[in-house]
Amino acid sequence: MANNKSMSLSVQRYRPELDAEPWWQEFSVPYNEDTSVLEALQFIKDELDSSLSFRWSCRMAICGSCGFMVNDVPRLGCKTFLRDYSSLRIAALDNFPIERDLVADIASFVGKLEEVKPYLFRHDPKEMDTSVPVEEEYLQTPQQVSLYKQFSQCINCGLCYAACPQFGRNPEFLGPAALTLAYRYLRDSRDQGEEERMPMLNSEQGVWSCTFVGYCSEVCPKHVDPAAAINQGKAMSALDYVKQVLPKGGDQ
Amino acid sequence: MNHIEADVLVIGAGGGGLRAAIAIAESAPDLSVALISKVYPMRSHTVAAEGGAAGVVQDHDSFEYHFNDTVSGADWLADQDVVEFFVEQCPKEMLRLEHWGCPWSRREDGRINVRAFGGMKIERTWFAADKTGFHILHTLFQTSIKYPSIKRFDEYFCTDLLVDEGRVQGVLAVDIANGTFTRFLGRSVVMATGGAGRVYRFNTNGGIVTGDGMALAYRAGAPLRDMEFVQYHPTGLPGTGILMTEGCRGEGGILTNRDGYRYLQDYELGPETPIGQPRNKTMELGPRDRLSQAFWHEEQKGRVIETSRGTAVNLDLRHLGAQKINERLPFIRELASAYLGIDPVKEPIPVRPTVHYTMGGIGTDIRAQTQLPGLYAVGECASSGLHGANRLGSNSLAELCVMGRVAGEQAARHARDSGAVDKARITALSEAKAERWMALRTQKGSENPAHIRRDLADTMEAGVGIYRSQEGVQKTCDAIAELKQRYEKIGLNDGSSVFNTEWLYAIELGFLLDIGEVMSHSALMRKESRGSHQRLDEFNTRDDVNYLKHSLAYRQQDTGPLIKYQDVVITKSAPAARLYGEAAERKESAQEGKDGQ
Amino acid sequence: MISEHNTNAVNRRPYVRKQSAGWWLDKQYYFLYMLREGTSLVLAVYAIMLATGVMRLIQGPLAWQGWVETVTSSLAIPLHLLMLVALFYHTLTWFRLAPRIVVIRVGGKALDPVLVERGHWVACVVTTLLLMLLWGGAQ
Amino acid sequence: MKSNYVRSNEPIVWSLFGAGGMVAAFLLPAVVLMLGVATPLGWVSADVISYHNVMLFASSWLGKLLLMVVICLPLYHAAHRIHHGLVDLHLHLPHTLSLLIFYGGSTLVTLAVGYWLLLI
Ligand SMILES: Cc1cc2nc3c(=O)[nH]c(=O)nc-3n(C[C@H](O)[C@H](O)[C@H](O)COP(=O)(O)OP(=O)(O)OC[C@H]3O[C@@H](n4cnc5c(N)ncnc54)[C@H](O)[C@@H]3O)c2cc1C
Ligand code: SF4
Ligand code: F3S
Ligand code: FES
Repeated sequence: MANNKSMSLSVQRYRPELDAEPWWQEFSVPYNEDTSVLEALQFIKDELDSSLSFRWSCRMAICGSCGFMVNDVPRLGCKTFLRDYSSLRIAALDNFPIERDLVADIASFVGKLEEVKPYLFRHDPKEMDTSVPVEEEYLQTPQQVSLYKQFSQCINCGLCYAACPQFGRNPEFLGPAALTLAYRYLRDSRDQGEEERMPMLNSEQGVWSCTFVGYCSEVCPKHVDPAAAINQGKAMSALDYVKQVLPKGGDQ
Repeated sequence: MNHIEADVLVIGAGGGGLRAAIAIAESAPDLSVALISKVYPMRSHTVAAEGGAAGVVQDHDSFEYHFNDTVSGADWLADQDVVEFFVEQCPKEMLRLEHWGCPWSRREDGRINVRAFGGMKIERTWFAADKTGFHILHTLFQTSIKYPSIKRFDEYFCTDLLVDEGRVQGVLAVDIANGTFTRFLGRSVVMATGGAGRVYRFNTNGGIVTGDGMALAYRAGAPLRDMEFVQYHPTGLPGTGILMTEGCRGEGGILTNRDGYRYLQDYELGPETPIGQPRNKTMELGPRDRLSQAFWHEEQKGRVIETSRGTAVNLDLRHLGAQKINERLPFIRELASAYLGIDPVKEPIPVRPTVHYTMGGIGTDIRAQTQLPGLYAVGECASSGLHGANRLGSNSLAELCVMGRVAGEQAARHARDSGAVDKARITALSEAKAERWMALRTQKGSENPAHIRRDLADTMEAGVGIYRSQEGVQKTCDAIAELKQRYEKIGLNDGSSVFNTEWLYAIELGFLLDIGEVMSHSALMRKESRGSHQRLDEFNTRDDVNYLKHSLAYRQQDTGPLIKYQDVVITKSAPAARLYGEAAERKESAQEGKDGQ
Repeated sequence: MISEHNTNAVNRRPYVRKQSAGWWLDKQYYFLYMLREGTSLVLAVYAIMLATGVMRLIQGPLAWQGWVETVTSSLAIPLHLLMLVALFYHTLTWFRLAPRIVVIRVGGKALDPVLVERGHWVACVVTTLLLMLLWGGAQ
Repeated sequence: MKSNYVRSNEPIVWSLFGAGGMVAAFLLPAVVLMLGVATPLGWVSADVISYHNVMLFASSWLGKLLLMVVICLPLYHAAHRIHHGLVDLHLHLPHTLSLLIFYGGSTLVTLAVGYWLLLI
């Protein structure tokens, strides 16, 4: 299709070796019905200013690389289209340090994902040793799958962290995606890792830092609804609190 | 320079690399693993795989069937010892993923569900809706976190293999965030860098799929095998190339041309099956090479649809109904509506063939070992001998796991058995190499690398596409030689250290040019038609006498690759005609009749 | 064990942005969140007013009468109307959130939160009407 | 990586907050409407809230309970949100002080109301 129209784009730049702080640069890019924000940025890089840096890969909204602030809203660049805007301001994801231009420093975010121990736990140590091949699957009905399925759709794009003012104020907060990941495993009928993960959920930087602003779910491109996961996690944590207070049952 | 020393280095944190790293951690917990990847693991392109992963589970299925499907799908260019090993390991690996938490789709009774896939006689494709690769990758990534011996180096871009005394002893990599070099020492290296689909213009691959590992190994002296075999997937979105999984057809989707006619019946894939009753290995469930070729012929006949994004045929899912589409193909629905504004529940999806998979790669044996001591390769960057001239859908994800484990275990063993490296020499080597790359970063020149990248993709599309000819391929070879000259004169503007993607893209472009060159030269030399390598000139049939062989491309100084050949391992299935649809069934019943006597 | 020895210069200098105290004015979504939280001020005032009522009650008929006159004065009407608006917003937002915290399952299938939200509204209207009827009929 | 997580005591106040939010959403609008609008406008007789009637109501256990619920739970709800809201607004009080003021205050009022009601 012909690129018959053009749009002006403001892109936030920050080159740590040259700039004291971020600044805005204007570009004019041609576009058509299909042009995504990512493609617009690629056009800038290929044709206008090759020094612009940003992350991308799959360009089909599944790898989670291309999160940017688009007109102050966290969005996936590859799933946001110029046709829906009249002008655009693109910046690195909010609430993260800016590494360079549109590249956010997400190391702390990935660290949080790792911290919630997102892997299956079994009480039986034999079952924890997966180097030995098994003959049978753990049975899990479609209904049991449905308990955690939505929460397993997270692509780790970090948009929810850019959306969450509690994370913005307090970087210690484990945040929407990591807590959702923890909750996803807690709801998986195959998992027995409650003891491992509840302490994180129960802590101040766990579910209790969330005030249900809810914007995380609003911007989530995969409809994971992290706000729901966290707040269901609060109910779980509250129950765990009661369990701790109550005298332990005899079978423990 | 940053100097890091580990026992095993794994380059690439996609499905293959992660599986290998876990295998090392499980089989040799005392060995340290450095897992190096130019992107965070969950960005690896395994994430985009949709349809599923193969593994025999049903009672009426058998390893033999899976073996036969794979070998004939490969047009007999597969190494049969590898295929045999592979099919037996698949279910074990799929179950292991299940025990690691992979959310496989289930039957009502809680057991694993499987779906039909192209070229497969029985349904054996394990799936997690239509985001199988996504779930497998995230499961592997998350599971890898539990092993303390695996240390990740995310966003480290590998630029060179460090070879000394004829064996690989480490790699050189850029810490992307800081823009400085790190020299990794390791007693063995597992290459798991994925495919090279970005050599072409229209492809289903992510931007990072630039053949880096293949080029690294090639430059270090390892041969690339079967590189002329590039898979076109029959159903990509026009314009973007985004994939509409084969699972669409596995679930019962049909392909129609401009006239609403199910044209596949004209290409030895028929007879037409009733709508909503797909039959394995028939019509829409034929193998990818055949389906893509059928499109090409339809296009020649002018029976395709003209869309504003190019020619296409229709992938019609409407008869599946909203409920089934939402349950089995939700991502397809999301993609079609986001990128084409089409809701597959109400309208057919226009699709066309797009480059999808590189069957070839760094040649390995059944132990994932390359010809370069100390170097192992797995996944799409490797040619394990499994896929031959055409890969069957869902065999690749399974391969990542099966061969990933093998590569990990073998690399661990090798690391134990091999002696210390000469640090001083390796350090000197890395410093020389780093200096060259640093010079590139500030190189001034007249050529825009982005334009060379585009021209390369165009010439590959033109000369080494679905159908090839001596003349066309030759043109592409010449064009690439010219592009390589232009590449010498590229100019870069950035010059800074931190997250300098212009520089990295330029390095990648060098890799792409090497790979494009190997692909086209390998294609030029294969004077027959087999699987995905189809020629229009006089070599339009399979030639088992001269070409039942793997091609091996070796790098030569200052000229194109040297192409040699290697025998295919044939153990129990002698080359025969590849039959699909009715023809296959006829042959099979004849076979059974014979066996019965 | 991985050993590491780094002599590279540090080129990175990630730019950290600090949240401003006025962040909630930046986006309508945040503003509405603050408004939702703000309704709690109204609730606090009202609860304290009711508590005062209980105190007045035990102080005898005169004290009680005084309290009643204050809260039902014509001046208090607009304040009460304002309170109603705030309460309505509270209810609206509360019913939107509640179904996502407590998921109701029927036969193993989760009910659509939108449906549950509507259910909340129906229940709310019914209790309100009931209360009003009881109150009105109590004489 | 952090490893020792301290259990938060939020579940207590969060439960009260939740209960209060429910009560406020379901019951308070009717109360405000009847007491603050319908009564002064004369839609319902002011006699309903005469000293005698209210005393009668408050002397039953059900009445006492209802009054406690309608007054105290929303108070905890509000306390919770204000406590967090101040942090949102970057108006940090020292944490313990904030807890004391808001949850402590609510508890004081609750105890007072309970005590008064017991006197009836
Ligand atoms: C859209 C799509 C759908 C598919 N669907 C299916 C399917 O349904 N079933 C099936 O069996 N197969 C499918 N495939 C094929 C299959 O997904 C891939 O072949 C497979 O995932 C490749 O995995 P990999 O581990 O080899 O590489 P990748 O997942 O591509 O990972 C490569 C890794 O290498 C790293 N890397 C690359 N270069 C460098 C470098 N220079 N330095 C450092 N690190 C580097 C990357 O960062 C990345 O981590 C599909 C492929 C595509 C594109
Ligand atoms: S929860 Fe949603 S927004 Fe957050 S990281 Fe996951 S996919 Fe992205
Ligand atoms: S935006 Fe933040 S406060 Fe909670 S609901 Fe989402 S995590
Ligand atoms: S590029 Fe992968 S999500 Fe946008």
